[in-house]
Amino acid sequence: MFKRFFGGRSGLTNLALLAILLFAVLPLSLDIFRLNLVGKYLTYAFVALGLVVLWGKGGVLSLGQGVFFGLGGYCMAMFLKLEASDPISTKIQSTPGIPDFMDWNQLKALPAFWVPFKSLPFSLLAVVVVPSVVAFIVGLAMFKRRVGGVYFAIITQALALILSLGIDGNQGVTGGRNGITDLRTLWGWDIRAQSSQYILYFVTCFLLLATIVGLQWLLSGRMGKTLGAIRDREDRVRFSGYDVDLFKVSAFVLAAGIAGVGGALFVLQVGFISPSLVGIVPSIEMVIFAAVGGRHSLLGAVYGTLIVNTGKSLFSETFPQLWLFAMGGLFIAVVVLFPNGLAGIWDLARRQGWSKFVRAKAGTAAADAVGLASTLSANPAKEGKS
Amino acid sequence: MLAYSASELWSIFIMQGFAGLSLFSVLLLMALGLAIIFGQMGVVNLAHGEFMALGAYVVYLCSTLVQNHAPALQPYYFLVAIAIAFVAAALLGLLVEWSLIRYLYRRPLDTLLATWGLSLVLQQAFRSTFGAREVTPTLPDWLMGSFKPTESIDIPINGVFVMALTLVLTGAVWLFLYRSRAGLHMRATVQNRAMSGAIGINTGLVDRLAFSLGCGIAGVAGAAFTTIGSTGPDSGSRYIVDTFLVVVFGGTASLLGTIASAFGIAQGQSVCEFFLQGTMGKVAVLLGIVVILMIRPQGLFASKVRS
Amino acid sequence: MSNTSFLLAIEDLTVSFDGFKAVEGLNLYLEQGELRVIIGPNGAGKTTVLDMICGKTRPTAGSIMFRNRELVGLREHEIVRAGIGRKFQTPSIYENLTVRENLELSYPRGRTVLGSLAFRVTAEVNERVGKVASEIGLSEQLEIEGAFLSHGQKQWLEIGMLLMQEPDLLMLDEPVAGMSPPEREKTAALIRRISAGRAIIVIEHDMEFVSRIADKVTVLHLGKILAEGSMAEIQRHPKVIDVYLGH
Amino acid sequence: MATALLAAGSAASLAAGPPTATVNTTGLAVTDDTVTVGQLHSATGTMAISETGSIQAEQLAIEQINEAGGILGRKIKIIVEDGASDWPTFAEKAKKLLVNDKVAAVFGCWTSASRKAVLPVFEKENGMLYYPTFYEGLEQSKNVIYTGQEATQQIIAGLDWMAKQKKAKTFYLIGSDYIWPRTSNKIARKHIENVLKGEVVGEEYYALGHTQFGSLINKIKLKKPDVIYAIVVGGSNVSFYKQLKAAGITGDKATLLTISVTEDEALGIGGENLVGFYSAMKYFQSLDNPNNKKFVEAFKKKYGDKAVIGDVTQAAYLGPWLWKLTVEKAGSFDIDKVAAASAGVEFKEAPEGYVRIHDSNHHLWSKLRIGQWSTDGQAKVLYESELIEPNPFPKGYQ
Repeated sequence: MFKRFFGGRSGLTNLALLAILLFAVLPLSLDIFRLNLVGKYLTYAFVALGLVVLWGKGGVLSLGQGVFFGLGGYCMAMFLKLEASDPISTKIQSTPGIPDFMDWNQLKALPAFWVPFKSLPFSLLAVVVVPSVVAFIVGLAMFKRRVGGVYFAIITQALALILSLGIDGNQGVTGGRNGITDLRTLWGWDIRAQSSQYILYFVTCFLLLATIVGLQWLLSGRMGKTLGAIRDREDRVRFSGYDVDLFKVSAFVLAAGIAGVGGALFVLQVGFISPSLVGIVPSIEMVIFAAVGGRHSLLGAVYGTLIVNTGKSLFSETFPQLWLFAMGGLFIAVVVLFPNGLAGIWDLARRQGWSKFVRAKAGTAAADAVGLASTLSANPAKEGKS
Repeated sequence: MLAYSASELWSIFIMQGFAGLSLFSVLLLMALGLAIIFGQMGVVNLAHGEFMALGAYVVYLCSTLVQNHAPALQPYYFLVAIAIAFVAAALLGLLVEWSLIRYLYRRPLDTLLATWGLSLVLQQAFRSTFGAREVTPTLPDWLMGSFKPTESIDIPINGVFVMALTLVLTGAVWLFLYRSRAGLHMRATVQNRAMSGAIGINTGLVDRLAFSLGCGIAGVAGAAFTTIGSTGPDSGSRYIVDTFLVVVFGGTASLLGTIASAFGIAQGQSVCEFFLQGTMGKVAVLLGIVVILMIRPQGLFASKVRS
Repeated sequence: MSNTSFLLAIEDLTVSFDGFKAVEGLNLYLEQGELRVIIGPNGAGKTTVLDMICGKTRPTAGSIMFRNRELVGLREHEIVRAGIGRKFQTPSIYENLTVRENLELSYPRGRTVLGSLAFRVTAEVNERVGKVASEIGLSEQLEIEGAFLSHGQKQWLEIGMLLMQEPDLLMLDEPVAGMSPPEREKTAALIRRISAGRAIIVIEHDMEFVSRIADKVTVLHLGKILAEGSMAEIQRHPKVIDVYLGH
Repeated sequence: MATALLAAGSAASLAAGPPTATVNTTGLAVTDDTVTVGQLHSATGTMAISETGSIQAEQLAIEQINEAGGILGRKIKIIVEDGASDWPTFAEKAKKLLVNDKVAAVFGCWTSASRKAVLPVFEKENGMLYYPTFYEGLEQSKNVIYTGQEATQQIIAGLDWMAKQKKAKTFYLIGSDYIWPRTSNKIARKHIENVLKGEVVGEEYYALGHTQFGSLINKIKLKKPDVIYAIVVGGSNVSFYKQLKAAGITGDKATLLTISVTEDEALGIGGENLVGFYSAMKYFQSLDNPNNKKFVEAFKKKYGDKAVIGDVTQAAYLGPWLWKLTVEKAGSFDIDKVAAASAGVEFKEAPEGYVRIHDSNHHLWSKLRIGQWSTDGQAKVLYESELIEPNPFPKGYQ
C-alpha cells in the first residue's frame, strides 16, 4: 500500500520536497501578491496533472481542457456572484437582487439554470460533476466512434472555441466577454482579504498534494498499467478483453473533474472568470505546462506549470517584446529535444549520474542532441501510430 | 418585412449565393495548403496561419515599395506580389521542415505542440518587424469596387478575384498531386515511406518539397486575403481552427473531400449567418461539424480501406 | 444461423472494401478441440477471416456462430470474454512492461474500469502467471521488459498472454514467421500441448510446420474455399497444387 | 518649446514642493523629488493595435508635466506594465502596481473587459485609475476617473444630428459581440424608438475577429436602412469596411454613422474605404483650436509625422493632466483626497477645447462632434454640440 500511494522511497522524498517548497519555502519567501500568483499557477497545475493521466499515460491528447477548467470555474463564480448580488448591494440596479450584467442586458429575473447555484453544496458538487458529465458525453461519443490521435485533439480544440464563442454570444446570461467579475464573499467569508488569500493558498496546496497522491495510487495500480498499455498497443489491450473505449472515457472524465476543481480554486483566488480562460490558447498552454514539466511525471507537471508561469510573469515584466520568442523557443525545444520534459532530464541525469550526463550533454552538437532525443523517445514516450 | 418585388428578392438570393461562394473560395484557399501538409503528409502544422500572415505581409511590403519607388507599377504589382508571397512562404517552409519538422514525422502530437511554439515565435517576429498595428496594402484599383450585372446586383470584384485564384490554384494542386511524377512520389512516400525509399525515391527531399509547397500555397492564401481583410501579427490565429476542420471534415486523404467540405461549411455558415445571429451562427456551424465528425470520424470522403 | 454442435459455425461470410470482395460466401465449421490450419497465397483473405471472427472488421454479410451465439455485431472485448483469443501477425506485446506485467495484465479478472481499481495481484494470480510462463518457456525472463526479448520470445509471450485468459478458441496469425528452425520446433510442440481441450485456428505458410500440427487444413483462394481436408489430401489436391503449392 | 505651452498652469510649483509627510499620509510611492505612477495597457496581443496610441499620449503628457516642474515639486516616474490583451494578466499587474509598487495613480485599461477585471482590485486596494476609452457607462466608482465619453454623451447627440440632417427614420444596428456595442445599441434603440420615433430594421452582432461580412451586407441591402449604425471593433473593422466598399455600399450611396472608428482605426482601414461615412466622437485630429495645434505638433515631434491621434488617444492625454490639477487642488497625493477634490476640476488647455470633471460621477463634461471621413484618413468636423453632462445611469434608457 505504502509503495502504491507514495511511489516507494524515492517517490516519497520527491513528494516531501514539493510539500516543503509549497507549504514552507514559498509562503515565507514571497509577499502575499507573489504568493497569490503562485496559488493561481497551482490551479493550472490541476489541469496539468489530469493531462499526465490522460495524455502522458493514456496517450490521448485533449486540446480542450480549458472547457473543463472553465466549467468548474463558472460554477463556482455563479455561486459567488449570486452571493454578491444580494438586493441591498444591488439596489441601484433597475432589478435589484440579480447579477449586474443581467441588469445591463434587461433581464428581469434570474434564468432557470442559475437558480440552483444559490446553494453552496450544489455549487461545490457542480464544480466537479458538470465538467465530468460534459467530458463523459463527449468522450463516450468520440471514443466509441474510435476517434483518436490528432482528430480527437482537433475536435476538442473546436469544442474550446465553441464554448468560448457560446459564452461571448450569450452575454446576458453568462457575463459574455467580460466574464463574471467583482466576486466578494464565500458563505459570508471575504475571499479578498489578505488572510483569506493565505488560507486559500494553503487549501489549494493541500488539495493539489492530495490529488497527486490519489493519482499516484491510481497510476501504480492496474488502471495505470492498462492506460499505459492502451497508449502503446491499443489493439492488444482490446483483444485481451478490456473495453478500451470506457478506459479512455474514464481517464477523460477524471482529467475533466480535476480540471474543474482547478477552475473553482482559480476563481476563489483571482476573484473572476472569463472566456479568456476557456478558449483555444489557454487550453494549449496547459498542455505545454505538462509537456515542459514531463508528461509522464505528476510532480514534473506541477514543476513545469510553476516554472513556465513564473518565467512568463518575470519575462513579460523585464523584456515585454522578447518573452513570446522565449516561450515559443521553449516549447519547440522541449517537444523536440526533451519529449519527457524536465522530469525526463532529471531521471536520465539521476540514472547516468550527473557528471556523465553533463559531459554527454555538453559534448554533443545540436545534431547529436537530436540523436539523444530519439533514444529518449525510444522508451516510454513513443507515440502510438495514430 | 417590407414588401419586395420578385426581382429584388432574386438579386438578394444571387448575392447571398455569391457570398457563400466567396466564403467557399476563402475556406478552400486556406485549406488547400493544409490538405497537402496535414491531409497527405499527416503533419499537424499549427503555424499554418502564420505562413498566411507572411504572405499578406509580403504583399504589404511590395505595395509600400511600389508606392515609394515606382508608383507607375501600381496597377500591376499585385500579381507579382502574390508570386513573391508564394516563394517567400515556400522558402520559410523549406527552412522550417529542415530544422524542425523532419525530426517529428513519427510523432504527430508532438509536431502539433512544436508548431504551436513556432507560431508564437513567428507572431512575435511579425510584431517586432512590422509593429503591433494592423497594416493594409493599397490595392490596385482594378481590384476595388463591384461589378454590376443588373441594377440591384453588386458582385464584389475582390470576391471574384479570390474565386478565380482559388480555381487556378486548386487545379494546379490537383495536377501536381495526381498527374505529375513529383506528385506521385509524394503520394507514394506518404502511403509507404519504407517501400518508396527502397525503390529509390529520396523521401527526405520529397517531404521537404511537399511541406514547402503547402506553405507556399498558404502564403498565396494570405496574399489573397489582403483584399478582404487586414493583416496583423496574430491574424493567422483567426483562421487555424476553421482550416483544420475543413481538412478533417473532408476526409484527410482526399483533395476532393477538402473541396466538398469547404463548400459545405461555407454554405452552412452563410445560411446560418443569414437566419441566426452572427456569433451564434458560427457556433451552430462548428457544432454541426463536430457532431457530424463524431458520427463519421473518417470524414466525408475517406475510402474504406483494408487497414 | 442454424443451431449446430460445432464450436464455431461460419456461414456465407462476405466482406467487401469499396467493391473489392476480400472474402465471399465463406462456410467454415470447427469442432471442439480441433486444430485447423488455414493456408493460401497472400491476399487470399486469411487474416481478414480472423479479423471478422474477433470483431476487428465488420462483415458485410453472413453469420459467425460461436457455441450457437452470434458474434457479428458484438464488440471486440465481448467476443474475447466469450472465450476467443487472437494473436496478431506482428508480435504485439507491451514493450515497456515486464513479462510478468504483460501476463498479469491479461489475467481475466478486473478488466472493467471499476474492476481495475479494485484489482489485487493475489497469490492465485502469481501462481497462474508462473504456470503460463513455464508453459511458454519464459520463466527466467519474468522480470525483463518486453522490449528486450528476442523475436521468438515475443511471439511466445503473446501466446502466453492469450493462455492467461483460458480461451476456448485460439487464433494464431503466422506464429512462426521469422523464427529460427529450433524455435519453430519448440512452437510446434507448444501448440500441440496447448491444443488439448481447446480449438485452435492457425494461419501459416511453412508447410513442414503445418504438417506437424494440423488435424485439418483449409485452403483459401481469392476469398473463397478452394479445398478442405487432411494434410495428405490437400497435398495431392490438383487445384491446390496448381494455385498454391506449385509443381 | 513645451514649457511655453504650460507656463500658466504650473508656475507655482517650480520651487521645492511641500514636505512628503503632509502630501502622502498613506504610504504611496512618493519621495521628496519623485512620485511614482503606473501605466497598464496591452503592448502585446490583439488589443495592442488600439492601445498603442493611449500609451504614447500618456507618456507625452507626463513628459510635458515633468518638463514644467512636475507636481508639487516632484518629477513623475512611470512603471510600465503589459496587460497582454488578457484579462487575468490585467488583474495581476494592477495588484502588483497597487500592492507592491504603491503607485499614486494608474493610467490604463482600454477594453471594458480589462476595466471590469481590475475594478475590484482598485476598490479593494484603494488605487486611482484614469480610464481613457469611450465606454458603455452603467458604472461609477470612487477609484476611477473616466476621461472618455460614456454611452449617452456619444450616442444621443449623434443620432439627433443624423435624424435632423438626413431625415433618417430607419436604422440598422451592427456591432462586435461584447458589452460596449450591445449596451450602446440598446441605448440607441431606445432613443430611436421613443424619442426620434424611428424604426430599427435590424440588429446584428459578430464575434471579435470575425472577417466574413458577406451575409450581413446582403441583409443590409435587403432592408435598405436610412442609416447604418455600426460599432464594429478591432480587426473586424478593416474587413467590414473593405467588404462594404467592395459591395458598392459607399459614402455617396449610403449613410453610415459609427462610434468605433477613430483616426487610429482609419489608418488600418484605409481612408478610401471610409470616404463619406460619419463618426461621432468628442475629438478629431483635425479640430482647429490653439490647444489642439500645439498638442498635434508635440505628438508628431515625439512619435513621427505619420503618427495619428484618435479620440481615445486624446482622452488618454487628458489623464495625467487632470490628475496633476486635482493633486494640486487637493494639495496631497492621498487617493481619498484626490477622489474628493476631483469634483469640478477644469482643464482649459485640453486639445478638445475644454473639459470639466462632473461634480459627483467622476466623468467629464465634453462636447460631441460629427466628423466625415475623407481619403487621407482624416475627418472634417461638420457639427459640434454644446457641453453635454455625463450621465452613466440614464433613466428611461435601461
